[in-house]
Amino acid sequence: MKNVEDIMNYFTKLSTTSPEISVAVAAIKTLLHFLEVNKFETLSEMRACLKETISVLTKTDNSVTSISSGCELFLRFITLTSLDHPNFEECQKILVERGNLFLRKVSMSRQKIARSAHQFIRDGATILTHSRSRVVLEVLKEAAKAKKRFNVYITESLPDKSGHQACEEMEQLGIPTTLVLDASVGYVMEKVDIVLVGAEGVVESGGIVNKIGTYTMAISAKAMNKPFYVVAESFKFVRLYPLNQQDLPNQFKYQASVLKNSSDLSKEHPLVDYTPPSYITLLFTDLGVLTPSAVSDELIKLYC
Amino acid sequence: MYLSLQKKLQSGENMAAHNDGVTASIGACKETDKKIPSKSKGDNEKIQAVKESGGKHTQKQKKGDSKTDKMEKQSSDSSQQKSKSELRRERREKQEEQRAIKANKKAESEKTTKKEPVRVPPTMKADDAEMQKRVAKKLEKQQIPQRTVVQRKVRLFNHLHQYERELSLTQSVPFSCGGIHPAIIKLGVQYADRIITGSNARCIALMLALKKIIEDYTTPPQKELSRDLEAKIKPHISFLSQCRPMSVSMGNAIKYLKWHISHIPREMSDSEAKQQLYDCIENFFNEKIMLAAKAISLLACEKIADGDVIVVYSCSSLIRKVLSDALAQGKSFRVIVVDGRPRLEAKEFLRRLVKDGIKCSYVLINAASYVMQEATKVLFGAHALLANGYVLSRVGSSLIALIAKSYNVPVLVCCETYKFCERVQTDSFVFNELDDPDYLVDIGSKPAYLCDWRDYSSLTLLNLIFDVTPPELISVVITELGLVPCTSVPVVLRMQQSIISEGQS
Amino acid sequence: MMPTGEIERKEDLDERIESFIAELKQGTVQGTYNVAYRTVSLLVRVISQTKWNTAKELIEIVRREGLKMMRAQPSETSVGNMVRRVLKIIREEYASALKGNSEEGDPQESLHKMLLSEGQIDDYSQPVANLKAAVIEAIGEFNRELETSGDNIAAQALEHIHSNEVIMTAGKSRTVESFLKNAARKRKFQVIVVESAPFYQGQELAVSLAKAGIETTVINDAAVFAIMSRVNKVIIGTHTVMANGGLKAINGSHAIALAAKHHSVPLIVCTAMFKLSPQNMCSYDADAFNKFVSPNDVLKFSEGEILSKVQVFNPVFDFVPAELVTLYVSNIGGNAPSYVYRLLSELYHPDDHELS
Amino acid sequence: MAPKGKGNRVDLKQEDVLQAVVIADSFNHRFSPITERKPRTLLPVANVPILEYTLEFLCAAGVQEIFIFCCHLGDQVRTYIQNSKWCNSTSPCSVSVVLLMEAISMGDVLREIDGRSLVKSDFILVSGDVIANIKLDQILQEHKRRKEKDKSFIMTMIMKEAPPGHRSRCKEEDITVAVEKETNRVLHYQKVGHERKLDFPKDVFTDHKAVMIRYDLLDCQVSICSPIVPQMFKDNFDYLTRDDFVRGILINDKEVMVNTIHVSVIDDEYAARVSNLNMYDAVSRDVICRWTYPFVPENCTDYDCISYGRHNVYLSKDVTLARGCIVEENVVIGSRTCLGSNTFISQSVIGKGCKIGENVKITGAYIWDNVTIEDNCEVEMSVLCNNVTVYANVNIQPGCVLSWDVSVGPDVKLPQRTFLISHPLEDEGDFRDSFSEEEEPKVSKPTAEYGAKSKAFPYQGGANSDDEEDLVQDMWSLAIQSDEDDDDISSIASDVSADISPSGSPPPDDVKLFYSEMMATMTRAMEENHSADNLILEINSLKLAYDIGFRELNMLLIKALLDLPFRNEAAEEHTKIMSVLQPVSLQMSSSYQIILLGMYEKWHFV
Repeated sequence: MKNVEDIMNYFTKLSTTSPEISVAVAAIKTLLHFLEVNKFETLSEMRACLKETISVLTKTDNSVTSISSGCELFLRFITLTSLDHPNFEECQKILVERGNLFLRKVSMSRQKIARSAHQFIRDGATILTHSRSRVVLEVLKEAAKAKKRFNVYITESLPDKSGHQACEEMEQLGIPTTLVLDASVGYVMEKVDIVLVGAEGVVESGGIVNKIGTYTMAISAKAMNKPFYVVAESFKFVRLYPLNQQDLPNQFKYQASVLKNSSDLSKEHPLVDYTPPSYITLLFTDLGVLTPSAVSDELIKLYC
Repeated sequence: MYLSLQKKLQSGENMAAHNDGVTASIGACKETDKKIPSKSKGDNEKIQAVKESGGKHTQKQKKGDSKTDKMEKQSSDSSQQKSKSELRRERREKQEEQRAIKANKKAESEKTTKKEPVRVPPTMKADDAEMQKRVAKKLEKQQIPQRTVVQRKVRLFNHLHQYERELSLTQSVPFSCGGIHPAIIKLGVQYADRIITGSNARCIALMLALKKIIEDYTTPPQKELSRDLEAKIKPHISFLSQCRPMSVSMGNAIKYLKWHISHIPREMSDSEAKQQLYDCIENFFNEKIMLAAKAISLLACEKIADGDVIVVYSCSSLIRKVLSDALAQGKSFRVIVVDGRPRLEAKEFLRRLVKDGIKCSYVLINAASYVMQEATKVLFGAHALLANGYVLSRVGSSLIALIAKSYNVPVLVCCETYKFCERVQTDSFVFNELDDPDYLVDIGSKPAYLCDWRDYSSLTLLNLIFDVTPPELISVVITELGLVPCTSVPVVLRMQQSIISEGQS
Repeated sequence: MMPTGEIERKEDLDERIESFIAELKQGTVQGTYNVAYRTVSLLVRVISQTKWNTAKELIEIVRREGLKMMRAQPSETSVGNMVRRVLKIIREEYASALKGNSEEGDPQESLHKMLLSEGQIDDYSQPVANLKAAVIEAIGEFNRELETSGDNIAAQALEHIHSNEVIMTAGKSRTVESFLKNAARKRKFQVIVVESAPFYQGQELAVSLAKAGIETTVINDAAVFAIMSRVNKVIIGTHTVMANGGLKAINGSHAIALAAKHHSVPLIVCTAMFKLSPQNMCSYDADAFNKFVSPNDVLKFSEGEILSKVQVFNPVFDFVPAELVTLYVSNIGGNAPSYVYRLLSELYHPDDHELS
Repeated sequence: MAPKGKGNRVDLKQEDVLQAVVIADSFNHRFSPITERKPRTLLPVANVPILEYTLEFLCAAGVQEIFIFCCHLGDQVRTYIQNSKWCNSTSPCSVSVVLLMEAISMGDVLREIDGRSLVKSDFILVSGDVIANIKLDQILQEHKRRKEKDKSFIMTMIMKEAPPGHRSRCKEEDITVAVEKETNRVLHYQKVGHERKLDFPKDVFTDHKAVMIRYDLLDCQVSICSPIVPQMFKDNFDYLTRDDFVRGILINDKEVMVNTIHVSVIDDEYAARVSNLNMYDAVSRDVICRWTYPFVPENCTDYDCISYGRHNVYLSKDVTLARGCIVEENVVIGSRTCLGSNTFISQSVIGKGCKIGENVKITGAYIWDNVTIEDNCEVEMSVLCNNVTVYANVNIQPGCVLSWDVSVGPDVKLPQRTFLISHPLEDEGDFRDSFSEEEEPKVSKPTAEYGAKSKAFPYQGGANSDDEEDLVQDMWSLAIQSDEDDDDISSIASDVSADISPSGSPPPDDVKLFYSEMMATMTRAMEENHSADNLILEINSLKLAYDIGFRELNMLLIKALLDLPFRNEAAEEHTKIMSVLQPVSLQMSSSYQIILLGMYEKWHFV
């Protein structure tokens, strides 16, 4: 299945059939699948193919940040494990099974995070969160399971109003949740004990790239000395060092479709923003509870 | 303030005075080697104030003077019609600082130079030997005992008086009828031993004592009450400030009284005059303190909501009134009383609050940041509000305000306007009051580590009384005039003064 | 059926542990250093006096006994730290005995590892020859490190204190005391000590500094803000350093730290490595963060009626968030608070962070 | 069994083992009906048996051998101890329980001790319901030192400072003691009870210089006795309680063998006795407010770990709090307890495994284990023993006691101070009525009145109690009105306005005249150095002339003396004044003279 459609189909199938897995994982799965079904003669050839597949994936209208982070990781994975085996068949096989192993680890990461993170939620706490993040939900679920009584403010987070969905999900978990306007972040902040957000990507600076509005939230949290916690699986670590919003690559900020057919981007709404590390108290990852500076440490270990 | 300064600079004959002012202020700045510009500004304001107070009692028929600059000038040259006694005293003081004065000076310039020591109050120039000699002389002349200065001073505060604890101040008070009035002696002792504390209480006590003096006063033949009485009062005041440096409230009260004394017409009979003075003391007491307190507590209660957790620090009669009134209005709230060593005034405060039936918790200031996170408001009284918006208050208030800020809890300061003053101050060093260091030694039942601290030459104990809280830590100042940001203190001051002048004319 | 000698030793051991626990509960053990030291020596006994075959068993035993001690006084974090540290040592020794090479490699989770999917050793069940000796020997080394930590820190004093500085400190930390005295041998500076009621260790410190000829001024806790504007450096000790770089220090430190921040005065914290705790306690209300002793020091019991109406609190510790700390001076040098996590990963094995 | 805990507590080791005797029985029925099922020492304070505190305290104080004497339901105590940590190998001190079923007073116990000759050296005598955190070691040393000094010294009583009106002072334990100031030797010891009048033997004051009469002490029934004490009990059989003993010793004081008792007053530490229900309340509060640190809930109970939260809230790990249930302050909640939603709890202790329904309001209540309270109940300042069931919509008024297994409700309201038991009262009212807490009309109420599903019978104690009212009053510490004078502005003002001169109101005219005259004479006398008696004569004549009463005369004299120095210049004159006037004052009645001199001195050093 060299051709683009199949890949796209497989990918979309994944993300539709199992919505609970994050886009990045889906991407990785796709790539792995791609490896399984295809035959390659040389490593370089395989790389080339993968590269183009990735470019295809990034064309989809999902959050490019996570996809690219996932793929990035996968490539790195290949380079690291590319063992000079006489026949390439073997090598490929090994790759595949290693890959599955990796996926298995990844799939556990969310529970791991939840376990380490929920200790930060006190009984009777008030939490502010932004948009919809599967990990955040996981954490809250864990906390609720631990008989903690807390309530949540969640922003509806335009444009896709993902907050509404998240709000319902939490209500189902029996967590009293209040939906607030994106604009009312400053207003609710003084009632809030901690701010807890997910992330689409964690960048090398230790900052995060996340749904638009996160930055605002971080700033107002800082202004009122409220802890600002980020929950993110480690496969969301991106090799990227944005200096400011403007420095953030466009394919991160806008959907592929928009990029394609809009003439003037300044008229378009960006979908993500960049939150510098100075605003982040801690990141809860499956590698443990990290300070922003620890993140870059991780990435250095990985890529250098 | 700046504006008025400019005016003064233009007003020719005050030039000299002004310059002196600057030099003096710079002299003052030497000891606290910082912020010369801001300080000198402050000092100039002080000059202005002093000149006015000087001006006021020297001129008689000029009604409605006070701080407006035009009046200034008239006031200064009004020193021709001065009673002999006045002049004589001046001359004596003049001789004391002969070298300071050019031979040929006009009366007003003399007057200004005479005021020179007062520009930077001597209480803040304890490290200036000459100045101290002068003060000493003056005290002798007024037959006022002087306190023995502590032998080991805290370096940072050399410019302030640091006294030894004495079992009796009045021991050396001469028993001549000309000496200090017993009421004042008693008061002085009560000040020195901190039997009467809190700027309100001190001020009231002072007023009552002065009343007593006035009662027992009879104008000597061929003298005027308006002059002589004031002269009589002077030594008493300096005695009191020997016992304990005067609070701003007292200063203002005295200023107020003096002004009234000096405006008693010549022809008025003693009894009438006294009656008038009683009345104006009464007024001051009622309007400036009692009514003000009422007004403030009205305003403050509006700010207290149900379910509030209010942190209060140290002891303030005003705050107590506010809280008990709020309770009377059926507000349901909780109070956390924070206390600071060594005097633990708040313990008494706590007792009173509990007696009023308010639900209280009690912690020491170290635990402030523990309790602050459940707090919703911080409330404390002030010793004085300075013209640059800083709040002079019991030491520790600033710390509380700071912690409150870090948990973004609003800080409300309650303060009657008669505690506003023209002085400016940006740190707690320039002007402050040092309490007896030995209070730090006593740590209850535990074995006192510091009991023999005097044996270690390199060990000093510092027991501050006040500190200043920068305006950015304070959300609002509640005065009887309403809620004001502390930056608008000068405005209030100006307004008040104009009111006074209207009131008197 | 154990031989009687076994039983004897067992009982003796249990007794020691029990009494240590009792002392912890009554808070009679003075100073974190002593707590740490005694914990380690007890653990050594545990290792030497109990019966075990494999590292796995040993780890189990140590963990069990350790937990007992930790439960006694949860606020004494250094107990836990020491237990973890000993566990780590055991693991290392085991690994080295197994692999032959001394370093086990960084045990921390990392993306890198996840990718390479190379797990570190996780079964400790193979029997290893003379592990006991090795472990005890290693712990002995560690003990020496403990003993010298104070001096190591003091040795760095001159790097941080220059002449004619005005330095503020609070409470009485042995580390800080020796730090200042060490500096005083070379340089002349002035120390302002906050008395830190209601325990007044500050006064104690002041006296000892004055005896050492350092120009010392004692102030009461309320005067911190007033004085701060004249202070060049704040140097305090601490009770625990949290994983996120925060501090658990003597009551009142938070206020001092805030004041220092407000006047932008650097806040230097002297701490030995054994005070680093992998726990992330990030608020006063976290369980077992703080210790509350009898309110008697704050308000005398003989005060009478008002007691029944008033709540009096007497917390021992204060939480200082990481952002208020400028620098940690530990026995291995100075570190920024943001680097604490790294030190932790070197000190403890990730599996030991949660012992229970 | 040999005393354990060698190695570890060498520091505390005296030349021989330190022993303690715990009297685990109060020999009264303060707590009946509760104590009919369980001895008092095993009743829970903050979910921990009282005895546990006592033992912890002793063990912390370095005691190595503890004897617990118990009679009433003693076997329970024994079983408890056997299953407690005190009996397993690691316990730091050896605890042995001695059953004395026949004992009816503390005296018997001590005789028994003597009989078995259990104690070898000085031992600590504690009653089994003491909760304390005293550091005994320095008191012990003091005791030893004293003993070396005088052989006759036999006992140190430990008392706590607690001024009148203090929460943890209980009425019938009220005492006054007269102690010698510097030695702290007890000269007189008397229970105040309720009589208004106290009498002290004269010799208390005559024989000793500097005697303090203290009413601000709380006898916490902890005392260090020398081994002869038991013997003395044996010698005279009329000693029933320790108080008898003390009194006896003090009376015997004048006889041949002079034994002395000393008191050591603790200030920092805490100590109190759970002697009756109101003390139970007070002590529980103190424990919850951590006065007894380190013996606080989360420290005392090992192995079910309790977390301490703001406002003295102690929650066991596995407590279930429904959403919206408020746990306000000073609350202890035992493990496995569930609280329904919108339930409000404050100032209370709730035991293990309780079920509290919804919209329940519990304030100041002591609820023991496995209690069930259904929805919409209200419990105020009451004690609910184990396994009590309160059905829906029951309102329990202050001062109630629901003994074991009682169940009440639904839909009833228990009036104040109802005492209920689960089984009809069988008659063994031996000496209960003479002690018991409560007075109920002796009519037995039909059980129906306590609700349809109820299993409850009124408990009738004898109607003895002296002033039940205020007992119950402060039993539940209702409305203590603090009455101390506070000087706010007004009062300051007033006292400022008061003049320095001793006479407040202006005296009538001729008095004024007299005064000025006298003043003149005295000044003259001084200037011209008249002899004193001349002066006296003159003043007397003046006195007659203006016919001034003696009192005024003295008053005016004093005033004059005080004014005099104002009127003349040099300071060194007072001595002279004194010298001149001494005789004058002599001529006054002694009391006035004292005042005069006193005032003179005082004023001199103002």
